Amino acid sequence: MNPETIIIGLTMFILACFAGAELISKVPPTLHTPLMSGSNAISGIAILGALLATGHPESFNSISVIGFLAVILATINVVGGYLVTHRMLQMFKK
Amino acid sequence: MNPETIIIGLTMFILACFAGAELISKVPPTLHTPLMSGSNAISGIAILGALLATGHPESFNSISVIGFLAVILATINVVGGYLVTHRMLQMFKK
Amino acid sequence: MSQHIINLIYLLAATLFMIGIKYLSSPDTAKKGNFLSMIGMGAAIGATLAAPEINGFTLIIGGIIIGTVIGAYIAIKVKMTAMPQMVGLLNGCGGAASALVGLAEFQGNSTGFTPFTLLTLLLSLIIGGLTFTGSLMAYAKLQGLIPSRPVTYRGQQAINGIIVLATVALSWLVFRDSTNILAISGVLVFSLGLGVLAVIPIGGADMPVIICLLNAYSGLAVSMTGFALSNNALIITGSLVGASGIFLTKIMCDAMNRSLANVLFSAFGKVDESAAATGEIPTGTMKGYEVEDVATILANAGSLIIVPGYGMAAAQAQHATRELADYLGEQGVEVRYAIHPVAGRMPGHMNVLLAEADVSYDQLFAMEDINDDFAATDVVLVIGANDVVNPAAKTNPNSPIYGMPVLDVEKARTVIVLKRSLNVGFAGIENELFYMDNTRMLFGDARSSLQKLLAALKK
Amino acid sequence: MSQHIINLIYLLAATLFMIGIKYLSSPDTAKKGNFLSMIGMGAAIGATLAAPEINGFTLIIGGIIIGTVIGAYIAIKVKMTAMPQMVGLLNGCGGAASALVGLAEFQGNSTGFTPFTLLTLLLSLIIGGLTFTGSLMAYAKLQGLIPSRPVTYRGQQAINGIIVLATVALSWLVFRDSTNILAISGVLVFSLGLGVLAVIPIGGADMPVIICLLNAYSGLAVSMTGFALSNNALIITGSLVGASGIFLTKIMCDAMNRSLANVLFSAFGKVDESAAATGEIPTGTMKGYEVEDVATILANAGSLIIVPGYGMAAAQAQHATRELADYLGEQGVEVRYAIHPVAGRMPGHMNVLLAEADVSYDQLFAMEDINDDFAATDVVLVIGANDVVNPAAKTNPNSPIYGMPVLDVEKARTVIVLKRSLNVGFAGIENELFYMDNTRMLFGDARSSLQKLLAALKK
Amino acid sequence: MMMKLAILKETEEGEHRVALIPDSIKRLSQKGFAVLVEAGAGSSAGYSDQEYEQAGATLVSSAQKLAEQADCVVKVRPPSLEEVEVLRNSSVFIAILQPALRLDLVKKLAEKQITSFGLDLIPRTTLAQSMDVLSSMSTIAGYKAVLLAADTINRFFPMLMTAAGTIAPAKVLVIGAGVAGLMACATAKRLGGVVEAFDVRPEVKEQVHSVGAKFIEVPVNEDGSGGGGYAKVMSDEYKQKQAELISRHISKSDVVIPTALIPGRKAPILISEEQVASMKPGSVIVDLAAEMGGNCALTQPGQTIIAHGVTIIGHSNLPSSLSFHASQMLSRNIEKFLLHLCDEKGFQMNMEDEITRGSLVTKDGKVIHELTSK
Amino acid sequence: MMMKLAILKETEEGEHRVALIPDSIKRLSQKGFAVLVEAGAGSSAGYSDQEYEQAGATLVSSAQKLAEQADCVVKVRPPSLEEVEVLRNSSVFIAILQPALRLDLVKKLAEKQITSFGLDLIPRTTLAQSMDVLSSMSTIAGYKAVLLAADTINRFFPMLMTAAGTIAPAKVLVIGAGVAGLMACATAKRLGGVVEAFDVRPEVKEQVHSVGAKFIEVPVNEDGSGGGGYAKVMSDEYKQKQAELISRHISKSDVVIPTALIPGRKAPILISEEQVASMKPGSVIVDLAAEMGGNCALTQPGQTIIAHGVTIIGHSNLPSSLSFHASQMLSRNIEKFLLHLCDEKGFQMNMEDEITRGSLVTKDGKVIHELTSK
Ligand SMILES: NC(=O)c1ccc[n+]([C@@H]2O[C@H](COP(=O)([O-])OP(=O)(O)OC[C@H]3O[C@@H](n4cnc5c(N)ncnc54)[C@H](OP(=O)(O)O)[C@@H]3O)[C@@H](O)[C@H]2O)c1
Ligand SMILES: NC(=O)c1ccc[n+]([C@@H]2O[C@H](COP(=O)([O-])OP(=O)(O)OC[C@H]3O[C@@H](n4cnc5c(N)ncnc54)[C@H](OP(=O)(O)O)[C@@H]3O)[C@@H](O)[C@H]2O)c1
Ligand SMILES: NC(=O)c1ccc[n+]([C@@H]2O[C@H](COP(=O)([O-])OP(=O)(O)OC[C@H]3O[C@@H](n4cnc5c(N)ncnc54)[C@H](O)[C@@H]3O)[C@@H](O)[C@H]2O)c1
Ligand SMILES: NC(=O)c1ccc[n+]([C@@H]2O[C@H](COP(=O)([O-])OP(=O)(O)OC[C@H]3O[C@@H](n4cnc5c(N)ncnc54)[C@H](O)[C@@H]3O)[C@@H](O)[C@H]2O)c1
Repeated sequence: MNPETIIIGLTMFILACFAGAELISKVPPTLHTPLMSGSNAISGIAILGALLATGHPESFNSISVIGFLAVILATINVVGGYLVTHRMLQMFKK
Repeated sequence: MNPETIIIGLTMFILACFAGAELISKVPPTLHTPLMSGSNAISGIAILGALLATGHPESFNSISVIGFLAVILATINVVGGYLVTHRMLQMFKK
Repeated sequence: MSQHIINLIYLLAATLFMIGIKYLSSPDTAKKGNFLSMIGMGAAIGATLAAPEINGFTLIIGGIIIGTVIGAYIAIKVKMTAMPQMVGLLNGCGGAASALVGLAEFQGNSTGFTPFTLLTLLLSLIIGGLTFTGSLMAYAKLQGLIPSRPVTYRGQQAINGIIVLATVALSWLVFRDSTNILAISGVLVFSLGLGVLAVIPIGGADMPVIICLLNAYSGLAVSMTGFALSNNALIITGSLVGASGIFLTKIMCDAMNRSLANVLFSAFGKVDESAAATGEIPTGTMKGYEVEDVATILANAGSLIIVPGYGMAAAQAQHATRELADYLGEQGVEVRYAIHPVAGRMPGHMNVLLAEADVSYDQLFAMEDINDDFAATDVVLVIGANDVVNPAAKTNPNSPIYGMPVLDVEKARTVIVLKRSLNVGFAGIENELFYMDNTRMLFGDARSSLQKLLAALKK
Repeated sequence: MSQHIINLIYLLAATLFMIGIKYLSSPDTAKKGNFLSMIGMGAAIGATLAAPEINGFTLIIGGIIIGTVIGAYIAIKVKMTAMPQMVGLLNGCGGAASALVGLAEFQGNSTGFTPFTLLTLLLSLIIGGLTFTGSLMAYAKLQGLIPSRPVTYRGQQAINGIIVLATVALSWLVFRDSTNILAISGVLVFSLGLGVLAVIPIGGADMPVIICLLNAYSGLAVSMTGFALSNNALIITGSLVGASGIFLTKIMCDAMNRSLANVLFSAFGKVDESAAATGEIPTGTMKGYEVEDVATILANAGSLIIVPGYGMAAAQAQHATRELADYLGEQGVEVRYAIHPVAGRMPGHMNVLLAEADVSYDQLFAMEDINDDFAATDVVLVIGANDVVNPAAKTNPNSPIYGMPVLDVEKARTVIVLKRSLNVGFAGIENELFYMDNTRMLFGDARSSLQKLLAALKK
Repeated sequence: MMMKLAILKETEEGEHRVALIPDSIKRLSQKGFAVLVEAGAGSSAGYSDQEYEQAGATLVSSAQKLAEQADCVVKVRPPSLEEVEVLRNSSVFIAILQPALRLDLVKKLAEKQITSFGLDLIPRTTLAQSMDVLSSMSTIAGYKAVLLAADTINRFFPMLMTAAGTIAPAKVLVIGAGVAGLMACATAKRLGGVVEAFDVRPEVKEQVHSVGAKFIEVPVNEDGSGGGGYAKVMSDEYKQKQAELISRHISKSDVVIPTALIPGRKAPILISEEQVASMKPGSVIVDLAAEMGGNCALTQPGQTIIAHGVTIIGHSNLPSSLSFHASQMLSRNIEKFLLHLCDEKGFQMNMEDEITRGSLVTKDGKVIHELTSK
Repeated sequence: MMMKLAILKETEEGEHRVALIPDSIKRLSQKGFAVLVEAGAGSSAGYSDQEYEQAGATLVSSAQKLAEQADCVVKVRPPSLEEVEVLRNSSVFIAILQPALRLDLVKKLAEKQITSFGLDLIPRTTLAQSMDVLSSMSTIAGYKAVLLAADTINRFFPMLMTAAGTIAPAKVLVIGAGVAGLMACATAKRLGGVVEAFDVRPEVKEQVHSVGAKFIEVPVNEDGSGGGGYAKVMSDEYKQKQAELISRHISKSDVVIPTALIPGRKAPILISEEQVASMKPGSVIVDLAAEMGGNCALTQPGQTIIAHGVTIIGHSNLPSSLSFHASQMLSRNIEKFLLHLCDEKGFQMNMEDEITRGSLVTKDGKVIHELTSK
């Protein structure tokens, strides 16, 4: 990993932090719980890492077991997160 | 310029757009004029390009003349922009 | 699929996430936002599956199916009231996944890490691990599986300190030799322990804040994983979640009028006091509430009864009262006023003031006409009244006001009391209404509290 | 200095710019924000000067000195009232700089451009060029160097269309052969022309919107330059400016209740009408104003006189009036009420209502006591009054109310009139006050207008 | 030449007002008027002779002496025939004249070649509002009517919820929402009453709402507006529906304040004896039309009677009871009127002028005013 | 056994109230009381005999016949000695007794072995508020005082800016901000007056503000609160400063409403003759302490006089003028008091009870009440 990639990563990190904080600050208190669970679902993006770990060419070793677990957990996070958010938002219909 | 750089550039472009728009949307109407001139000053960042063009090793050719002009104009933008903003903000003191 | 296209899709996903969060800022668009966010996630997963590195699909598909079934099941089964702990649990899964990915990376690629990668890998392991156990603890506390009160014991701070130091030390070992499996496992174990220890001294009422904070942590963990894997999608999304989680935590702390440090560490050194202080007060979650919370309660009320008392008169808050009532009325809330015969300091005190503020006589109800309706009312807003809503008049034969008819406000779903303090009223007696489960106190001058409430509602 | 460190400094600069903009959202921190933004700019310039590519400093230093002197001079000399056009002018400089950088790039590196680079270079040339001339036109219009009214002529749209097409065609030539100097110059010239032609059909009153839009354009140009030079600092900063400029433009259009398209193209096809419609109305900028604008005016007032009339009574807006007045009073605005002897429909009508709303008698002034003070007053808020503020009573001997003493509201800096329409009052006569230069009409029921104003002020 | 202006002391029983107060005299003196005041003219309104002298007026002990010297005499109430006797021939006389009710008085004024103006005849235009005594006196009457009612009735006006039970608010019905009616509505509302108003002119609906009262509408499509903002005589169908409507509301009201007038005619009878009988005992009617015969069939002008348990107040001069402020307002009206009629050189009598022409009753031995001369 | 409850008709001149109204009788009958009413007892308050009968009361033509049968007799005003004569020995008697002012009456009641309760002696505790006739009657007095003042004065209360000049608002000074004083403040404020209030108890400052009036503070650090929310007698220094302060404010006021009472004593004199003379002619004083001698030196209890041009109203029974609502409130108070004293089986006389003990004047031939027995 060369310094340039690190700097680019940092840049994105900072930009995303700004965007995230500013976006959140406009959410009204009533929507804080759905927001929490919605952003929680997003954090399931770790699934990408899990997929990459599990899909490694060499089949079935400790890595793929760990990866497998990671995929399950991340999927729970993603699926559960979105569904829970959706259910909460259902209650907001007028 | 390889595709990767382009994608990275695009990513930054989009992130910065989000951050910019969200940041602005919180500025109260009273501060719109200073904001306009403040962000105008920032757009003087084009000076970096001008500097790079002017500072090229081969001395004094059409490029450095163009660059020279660009440096002047960009500096006007930067210096004038910040000062004007500052003057406007002076009026807001309680 | 070429890596470039995958990266472009990642960018798309990140954009959709941001738009999704943006749409969450209004109830009208929130559902759409959630869908967009889902689409983004789907796209990112799809693109990854199409990546050249991936060629074994059995485990992946199996994992996804299992995860989907479990996730969907618990999400559908969970009761609406158990939502906060559910979010905590899901969050824990995310943290665990990050930690596992970090672990896998250590296993797969045991040499040749740059220091930066190593650092980020370790961080994703630690943060992911403590997010996992911390979330589980939060879940257990809220679900009532373990006692929700703050658990403290002698030497707690010392023990926590030692564990933090141990984690740092082990990390150092890993840093020097990235194949040291023992040290790596040690880091993992200690960070799991840290998660447990950090959450147990925090009271159940503060768990939502903790869940929010852990959510931010899981975002950070993802970000670190992203740095380790040089995956911009993870970096961006993780930092998005991290920043928003931290911001949300701050907003929630502000709303409780406490600092984050106070939430995290308030239990320490209070082992003795807390028991004493809780004396009369029932399950003591009802500290001071903030304007935003109260506004939310009012905004979601279907029926409201306003109970004015001498405090409204003293604060000259009659105009502010009418403004708030009118606004809520326009929003479709059914608003009535309950006038206790001796509210205020002269007969008809409330009538005179409310008439000045142009409140229609039709909205005013005498005690005997409205007392039966409290039980079917969503919210009661008590504005500077005290004695006239004191349940002791009905329940406590030793009270000097025992036998005086009072307004049965405590029968309503929620009671909001606007006062400046817990001070007594004219009769000089304590009021247990203020400590009841369904009561929320909003402290401050009634007029300014009402004005702030109105401003918050209009936002 | 190594490129990595330079890049880090660029990142720092971008962060400072963002924090600067964030701080601009409150008057208390705005100045600090501007300073932070300056520091960021200084750091970025410093880092660039330390870059290995740069080794000739004479021109650079000369340019910077000249630019600083000119920039500082005009910034210090400009009158406060001329600020908007000054911003326009400065913005033009920025656009020109982008265009010139693009041009220099074409010159320096005439072959070996990837198509993407070529595209971005061309865009920076075009956008920069039209920003330059467009800004100059906006400056000239606002400064009164050229007539500020919309300039339209037969076939205008056709001509503009042709120029756009020509620019595209020439760009295509450049795309195919990036050494085609003629085509490059052509693109530049045509984009300069476009800037002029796009702005002349727009009226002077809309110039602030245009300046804002051009500001966004200059940001875009910078961004494009950044893409062309692979300079992340330029990309980020440019898109920051671009996005905020576009957003600001939208906010301003919303505040005028017009679409951007309407601002840009309203003059087309109206060559005949406009002359007729302006008949009696002086320099016709005073269409309907919106709540936000009026709130801004009120927020910046030092002194305010409220003139209530029958419309306040009809709208039962007395409470809303007091609320607004009280709020402004708390913000430090000096608020008084001017009561015309025959305002309303019965003697003392206004007194009765304002007393009901609990307005202190000390704030009420009879006409003879306050009429001389209007000239020294920042803002007059006329709430549903008409005949009693009709200047015709003083100026038009043919008016049926000629000779009746009226309130001299038109002498104040700004007059805001809340009414539902341009309808006449009791006396049934037109009121030229509504068409005066310093009058702003806010149409709508007085009560709801006042409530909206208060909400806007509290935001 | 200095205009000599004389202020007569009121002679009518129960009349406490005075035509000009020291404040106005100060301003008129500056404009070149010489003012003479009959001693004690202002005392019953709270303005002492001393204050008049300080304001620049000359005190004169008798009306006789005063009238002999004056170019112009001002007074509040219409003069008695004896008072006219005293006036100098060909002088100018200004007062509330009510010429349509006092034809002999008008004849006498004309005989004496007196130029007389009726303050009550000043047209009700926007421009003339500062001289409009009818408006200012109606304001007082509307206010005072409510106070009288509140002081007479055996109930509270406001609603009060007390430990001794809930007091229901008084129901107030105002009939005729002109200046007096609107003021009555506003005052009753202030005191906490539940106020309804009724008028034949539909455009006053908005005005009634603007003082916080409810408007009662007759379900017939007929506009009762006559010229100049006054009411006209209504059709029979309308009258019947109106009577039914009023009946319904009267029987529920605790206080009724009728104010309906039609210019130059006897006041319409809007409340019959049966309607009075339908009211609760203890209720109150304050008939503001009493001076023009009354809107209630039982009203005795100038008297307070109790019929069917209902108190009917027929006070014919309510403004006089607020003598201090009534005089202040009248004085300001008359001051503006004088300044309108003349400049320092004397009376201008611009007969083109709507206000002058409208208020002139007699001049050069002729009766000018239309309604009266018919 | 059914309790027989009798309502006497008031005999005092100008007393229009009645002790119990049909509404209360309906509820009392349900609780097991048999109610007898002297014919015509409620008519002057607006409650007809018919209504009483409908409510379940038995009409009895004379007080004599009534008293013979009754276990308990209720009345508003203290009875005359003749009225006591009529009462049955050993029966229960309830009225506003003011025993400290009527020692012979109390003696007579004791002699007749009558168990008598003074409604005016009920302790002013939170619990007793629903029986507190002093509070309810003070409410009426405060309201009515302002109406009387507004109806008497020759000025407007509200400020009005009109074409006929600006009307200055009336300045109202309320001295003593108890229940009546606060109600007076609130009512005068409603009518548009500029209201100031003064009291020796500093804690009422907040209460005065709470009804929209200004509070005047004496610049001496002395707390005037006696026991039970009543005022005590103040020091001489305080009295002097207070007098100066009141002087300053009185001379600027158009209306002064003193309400200061100290329980069981003559009312303090707070307004001297010089202070009255310093007021503008036409001003009004409504002395709510008239019955206890008055707060103004010139007050003639029960009369309205004019001194130094100032009208001083010493009406000693203002509540009676709002007879309808006053009776409603009194009736509710008495009803609650009766229900407190007894259940269906008869009087319980729990002497432990603060309210019963506090209000008892005579029992078993002895005078019980402290202040009176001293
Ligand atoms: N109605 C009558 O005729 C009458 C006459 C005399 C006495 N009383 C007695 O007065 C009492 C009336 O009961 P209530 O419930 O109306 O009043 P209360 O029991 O006296 O309570 C009033 C409460 O208002 C709060 N308060 C005071 N100023 C405030 C402000 N500016 N903003 C917000 N809150 C404020 C006070 O709490 P904080 O200090 O914590 O803010 C106080 O606890 C009864 O005990 C009654 O017996 C009534
Ligand atoms: N004071 C008196 O004693 C008295 C008595 C009788 C007549 N007058 C006459 O009344 C007039 C008084 O002058 P003024 O300036 O007070 O009133 P005005 O000239 O009658 O004008 C009132 C204005 O208020 C506006 N309006 C009505 N309802 C409204 C609502 N709900 N929200 C917002 N605006 C509303 C109307 O315009 P839109 O329809 O466009 O909204 C109207 O132009 C004078 O001509 C006077 O001579 C006075
Ligand atoms: N131009 C001005 O500025 C100005 C000044 C003063 C008054 N005015 C207007 O002049 C008009 C007359 O005012 P006024 O107070 O002297 O009126 P008024 O005393 O002549 O009559 C009182 C009211 O009684 C109503 N009325 C008549 N017959 C009725 C009936 N049968 N039933 C019910 N109501 C009936 C009338 O419509 C009027 O509103 C009003 O509209 C007033 O606004 C205008
Ligand atoms: N417990 C309850 O619920 C309840 C019920 C009714 C009244 N109260 C309280 O009882 C108290 C007495 O009420 P009240 O209206 O019968 O009082 P009151 O009639 O005895 O006296 C009227 C007022 O005059 C004041 N005063 C006395 N001497 C004065 C002087 N020299 N100068 C100025 N002011 C003087 C007193 O302080 C009092 O406020 C009040 O505080 C009232 O709130 C309590």
